[in-house]
Amino acid sequence: MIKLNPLTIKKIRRFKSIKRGYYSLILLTIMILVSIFAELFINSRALIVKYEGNYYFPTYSNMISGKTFGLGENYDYETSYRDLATKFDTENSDNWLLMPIIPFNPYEVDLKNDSYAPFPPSLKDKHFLGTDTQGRDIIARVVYGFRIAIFFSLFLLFVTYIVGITIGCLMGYTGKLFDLFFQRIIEIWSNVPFLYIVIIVASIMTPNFILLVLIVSFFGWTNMTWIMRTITYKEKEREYVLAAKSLGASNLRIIFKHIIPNTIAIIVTFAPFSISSGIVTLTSLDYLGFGLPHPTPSWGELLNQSWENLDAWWISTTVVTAMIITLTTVTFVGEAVREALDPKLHTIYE
Amino acid sequence: MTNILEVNNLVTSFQTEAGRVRAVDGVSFSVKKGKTLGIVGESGCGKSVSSLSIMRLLPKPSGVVESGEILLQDNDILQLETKDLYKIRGRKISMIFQEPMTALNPVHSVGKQISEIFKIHFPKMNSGEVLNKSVEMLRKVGIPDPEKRFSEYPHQLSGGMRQRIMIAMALSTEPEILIADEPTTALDVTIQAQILKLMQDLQKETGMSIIFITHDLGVIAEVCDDVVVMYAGKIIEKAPVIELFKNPKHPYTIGLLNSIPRLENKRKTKLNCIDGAVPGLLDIPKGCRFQNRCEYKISECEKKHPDEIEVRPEHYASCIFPEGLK
Amino acid sequence: MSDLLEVKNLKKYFPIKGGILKKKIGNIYAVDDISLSVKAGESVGLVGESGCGKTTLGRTIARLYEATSGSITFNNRNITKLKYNDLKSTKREIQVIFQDPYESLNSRHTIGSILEEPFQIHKIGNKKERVSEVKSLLKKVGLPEDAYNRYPHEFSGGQRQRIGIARAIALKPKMIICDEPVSALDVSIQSQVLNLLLELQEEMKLAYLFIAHDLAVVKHISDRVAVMYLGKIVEFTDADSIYENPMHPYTKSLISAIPIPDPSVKREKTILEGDVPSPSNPPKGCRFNTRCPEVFDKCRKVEPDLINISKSETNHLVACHLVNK
Amino acid sequence: MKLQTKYLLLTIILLTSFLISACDNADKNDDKSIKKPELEELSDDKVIKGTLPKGLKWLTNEIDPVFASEDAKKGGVFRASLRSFPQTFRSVGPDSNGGFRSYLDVNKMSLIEMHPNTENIIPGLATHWAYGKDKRTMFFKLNKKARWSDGVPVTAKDFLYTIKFHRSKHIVAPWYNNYYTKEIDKVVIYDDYTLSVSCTKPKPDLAYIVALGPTPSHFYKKLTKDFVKKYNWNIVPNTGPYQIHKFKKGKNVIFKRKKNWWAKDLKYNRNRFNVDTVVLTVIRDMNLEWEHFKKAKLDTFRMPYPKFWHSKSKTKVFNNGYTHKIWFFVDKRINPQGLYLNSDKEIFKDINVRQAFAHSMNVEKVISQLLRNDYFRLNHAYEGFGKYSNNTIRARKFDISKVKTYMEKSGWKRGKGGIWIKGKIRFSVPVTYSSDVLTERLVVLKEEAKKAGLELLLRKYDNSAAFKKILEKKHTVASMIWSTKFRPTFWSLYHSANAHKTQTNNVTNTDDPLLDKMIMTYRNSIDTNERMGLSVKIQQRLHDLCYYVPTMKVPYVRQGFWRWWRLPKEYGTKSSDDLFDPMGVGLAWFDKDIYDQTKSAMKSGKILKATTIVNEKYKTY
Repeated sequence: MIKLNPLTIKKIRRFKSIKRGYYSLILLTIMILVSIFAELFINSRALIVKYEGNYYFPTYSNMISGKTFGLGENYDYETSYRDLATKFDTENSDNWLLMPIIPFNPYEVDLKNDSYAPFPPSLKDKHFLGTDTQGRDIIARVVYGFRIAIFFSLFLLFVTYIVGITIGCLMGYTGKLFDLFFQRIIEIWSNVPFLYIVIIVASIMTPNFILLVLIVSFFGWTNMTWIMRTITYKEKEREYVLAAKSLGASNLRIIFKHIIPNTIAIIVTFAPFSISSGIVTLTSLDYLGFGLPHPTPSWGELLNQSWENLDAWWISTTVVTAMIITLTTVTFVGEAVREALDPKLHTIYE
Repeated sequence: MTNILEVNNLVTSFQTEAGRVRAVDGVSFSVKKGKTLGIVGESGCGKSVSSLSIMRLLPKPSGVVESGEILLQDNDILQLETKDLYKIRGRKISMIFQEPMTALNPVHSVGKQISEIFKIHFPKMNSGEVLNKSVEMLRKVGIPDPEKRFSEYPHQLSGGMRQRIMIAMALSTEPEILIADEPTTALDVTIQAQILKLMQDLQKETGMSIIFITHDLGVIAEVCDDVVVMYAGKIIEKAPVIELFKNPKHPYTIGLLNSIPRLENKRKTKLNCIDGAVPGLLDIPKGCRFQNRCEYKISECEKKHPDEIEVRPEHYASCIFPEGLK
Repeated sequence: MSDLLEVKNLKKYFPIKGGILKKKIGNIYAVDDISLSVKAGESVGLVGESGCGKTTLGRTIARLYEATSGSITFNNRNITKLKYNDLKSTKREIQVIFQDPYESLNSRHTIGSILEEPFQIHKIGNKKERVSEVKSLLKKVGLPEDAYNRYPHEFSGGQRQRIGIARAIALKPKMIICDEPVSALDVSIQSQVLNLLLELQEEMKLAYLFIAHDLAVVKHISDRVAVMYLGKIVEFTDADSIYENPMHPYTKSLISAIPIPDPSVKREKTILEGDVPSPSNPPKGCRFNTRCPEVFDKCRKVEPDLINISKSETNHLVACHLVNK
Repeated sequence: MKLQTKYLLLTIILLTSFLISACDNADKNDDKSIKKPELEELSDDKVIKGTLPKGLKWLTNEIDPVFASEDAKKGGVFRASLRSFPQTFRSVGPDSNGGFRSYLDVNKMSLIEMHPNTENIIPGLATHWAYGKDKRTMFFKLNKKARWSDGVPVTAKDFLYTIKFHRSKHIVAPWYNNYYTKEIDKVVIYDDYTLSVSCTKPKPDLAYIVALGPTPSHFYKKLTKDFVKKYNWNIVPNTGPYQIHKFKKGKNVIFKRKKNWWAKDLKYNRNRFNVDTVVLTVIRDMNLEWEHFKKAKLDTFRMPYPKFWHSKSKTKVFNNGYTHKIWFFVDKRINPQGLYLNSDKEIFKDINVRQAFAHSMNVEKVISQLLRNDYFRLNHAYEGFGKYSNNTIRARKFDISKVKTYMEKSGWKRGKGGIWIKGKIRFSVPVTYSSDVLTERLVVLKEEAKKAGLELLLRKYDNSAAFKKILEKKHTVASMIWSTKFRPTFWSLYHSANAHKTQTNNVTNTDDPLLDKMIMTYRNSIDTNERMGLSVKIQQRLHDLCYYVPTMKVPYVRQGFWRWWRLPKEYGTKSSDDLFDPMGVGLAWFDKDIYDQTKSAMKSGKILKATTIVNEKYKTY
């Protein structure tokens, strides 16, 4: 185990003592874990199939065609496990299968002949929160949409922080022309109406995940850079840095061993807020139709659908609730982190 | 001689992460009219907290006066309603701080901040009078060109000037007591000498009492009439200034006096010193608070903090051997 | 004895920049033409009020700042313009102790890694050797061995300053620049640290450049004392004569301003008027002329040179028209 | 983000106001610029004061049935919406091709018009017409009553000016410059009210080509270099029933009916164009438009989408019978909607793969399960052209086994994920599209295609970006729709001359020698029967080559309307776009009595009869 600085341990303890933030973090972690393994809970593929004495585990395997389970000679495509379940039921044989709780994947269009999507919540159909306008399960869309949104934000965070920390640190540390140059660049950059540029770019090139992360971070790196520059500026004038210098430490050593570790507290404080802004960015881009290509599960698209179909209350309710829960938990975590790293007792004077 | 302020058994505690700690623990002293009381001690000994308790300026909710009384001309400040408190604070008791830059509001001009005081405490004064009074105060604290300085901002002034402004503000209401919390610590010696002189002159002129808080025994010796020595939240010795310097009784006071390098000492000799470090408020020893660093410690010292004993007239010390030492 | 450190006509100006392109619009004359020398094993005190340039001088000598002009010769090697790689060996030999023991230790590192850092930087020894070296250092400065795995915030100011001292002596330097090493400490702790510094000097034959604003402290530890005012040395002589026989009016008023911890002594004080002028716009002529109680015409026009007025072996340098007639 | 929005808006406002003021300046400088000599004088060599040939057979048409209702009354205000405010009121030049243009065009009469039901020629500005022997010229006699909206008589000169105008470089309209040079040869004036118009060569359906509209020469006077700027917001005199009355930039445009319109008593115009005032308001979003309609701030609402027709219209105003619904089938040329495969992409060079692709598209499922069977499967690209259409062609249906046959024929195999692979190529193709409406349909197609072993990657672009990509032939599959002409056109879409190069309409890069030959013959023929035969054959060939997968069609108009709007017994014409459009066909009228009755019912909450009209007179399925 890594030996933690007792100050860090203290901070963690303090974080834990802020119940709201601590439970939010737990909730958020569970949400992320569930979304990572969403295939086990929400999927059209069966978890286990026992057929003719053989066991199959389709969840993470290659596609298993319907032919394998005797669904017909031309059934070369993905088995419909729900149909297979019905078949097994009627056959009265040893064959059985186990479906996930929600037996739909987020792409699947579950349409009907006699009525039309969006379908309201139904226990019978196993669409517990109904479907969207194309008959896709809302829970599946929301959960998989969350997975994409949160990973989008994390990647975004990663890229912008790497760029921000590198450039910001260099700006603050070297100063002079480099600093001056980037200062002006950032001033110009941060006045660019970022969302519009992203929309323009997205409308001419249908971004994929990586591309979208890159486009958004292309405009999102300035914040962290600015913060890092300021911190570095402050840190490099502190005596412990001078002390290292007087020992003969090289600039790289000072940056990596002294300055960056001392800025981590501040960086960490900003992270949760960056994540929530990442989620909001992706959602708004999707809402406007300039995010990830259809039919990628997305909250923005669901929001758009709910605006177009206000009578289908289950769409708007679900997605809005999901957004509120996610953004509040992230914000609570952020607040608690800030509080834990920089405790300020609320003080008044008589 | 009459006491203008009496502090009896003051206990002030703070909420910290490790629980409540007593920063000031049963402190009693009095301030004589027209005289200067020095409170001396090292960081964390409770000298500033005592003064903040007098001003009732403890940060709420963490800082609380648990018990004791603070009598200002027989009125217990601790029992005052907030609105009555406002009539005393700044009017009868004023305070100046160590760092005048942070005590002044950087966005208002110096003049505005002084005028503010007059407006608060003398609401009937018209603006012409306020202006005159303010300029007069600035002149009184030795600010050259007060009309010009009136419209300047704190950052345009030097540290000494800023401290003069603070004094002007504190004294504009002609208070009966001025609490000066390390007023010269941030200043250079030559400036310190100016400020000390100024304070003494003003005291002579107005007859106010001063509580002078400092860690510098030299300053104490120069400006105070009576001295209180604090250590870890307790007063361990109090006496008139000449008495204290001549006949220090408590081992801590003695150690302190001996450890200061003096100009007339021989160079490069080993200085006497008190071993160990000042205890934090969280790890105050049971019994005598000074026992860990005391060279005369006996097992008796571990039992309880010794009571205050009048070792000589007007000279009190909290030590088990008040007579036996030296 | 030959000089270990020789500083000649050293200047350090900080540019004042303004405008969107950060053009230089002026200078802060922090150190303005200073010459001094320190012999091996000797301690030289540097005293002066805040803003007089004493810290800048110390840091420029330690090559934390780039000198504007002049030369710094250490151990017969001109180090004024050396680049990083060439400088490294000299850095081993000049170390710095800083004023604020809370600021000068990186709070994220353990005491062990703080004290190991000098060995790492100069690639000395293997891990095991370094650990034992660090432990003996801890012992030397009077700290327990278990401090190794603890963090700076677990120590009091005095202990932290001991750590700072341990770091400074780790590489067995020839000289240490002590930049106000005790002024942030409590009175009862100051003397402990001063004693430690004296002991170490004795033991390791260290030379000190001891910077402080407290003349009593400086006098106590130094062999010779230089008094600085506004970027200049105004008086420079051995420690005893500076107290017993101050020649410069500034030195005199400095001594008289020091409060004496004895209420029975009542002195006649010379209280200087006014403030120290801004180092970005120092007065013409003698820099002290705006506050000098004995100022006369010449002082406002001609800058006095630092001249030796001593007739004995020891030098007594003073820069004052009153003295240099 | 909000702040940035504000900034952007501010920038736009500043920019716009700058542009507006720039325009103002241009207007003020009018006089000076007119005095300057023209850069390019139009040559008058094509203006021939000729003598009328002998033996012309003058024709007219007063015998076709009228399609307006005798009951129609004049009056009322009709409120409709615009998606965006027009960028100009010009009908030529930059930015003139927006949605607003049609409102200008319907108020410009041509020499002759077309009867909407019989498709015969009926009088327009001309009362009579005659065909020339050269098969490229037609002669017209103008109606002497014809007037511009400013009262100036319409004369033959105005038609000559039409050519001059459209050939001018100053209008910055290359397409018109080209058309009026390469297609229209000349206008000959015989007297003020007699003229002829010639094409450059004999043409089938000549009448529709030479039926020019006049251009008010008295209004434009001389064209100058600053034409585009100068006439941005000018209200040009027209000959039709309505003229722009006033407008508020960015907000609305109001048209007023001309009380003394010169053509109001022509046989086919009687009882049409009944509304006094037409208010077009900018409403940028369909959902907002719906809300406006429900509050009677708009008079009709088009509901082609099943969502509106079936579910959203289950609302108070319809249930209470204040608004009615009409579903009116039409029989007209179908715009070919569907998936256009780019055969320049390696994967679609193979006809088997193209056919497999066609059989992977479960359009039927989309229609039946998503679109509630309101839409119909389109069979090929040229439906609704009467005898020009090949009605034997049937679209390829979703059929996994056929996909398998075709794919295996070309040596493809199902990969691990179930998608066909051949070597390193997967049967995975991006579909380029731009309309939001298409998304949900494509999503269903995608899921179904997966079963057939085809992966569709949906790539939505902004309108112009998609168009650019497609015209640069960078797409693999384009989901799009072309507009139609009067007769089937093949050359631009399928002739090899337009294949393998950018900026042409042959987006499938069809390159078939046999097809080329047929298309050229069709193009050069003026024999109607030959053309019909060829058209049918070409369509068969196109179907066989399978570069295009037809999807669906909407052969009807569906609208909701407030019940005080009345329609003739027939409701509309064979090719109606909008039954209530007051200026285009203009059959609807405002019934004041019903209006008052409805309003009082709405006030008192009285429930009227909910009405849905379904008319299948022109239904062909």
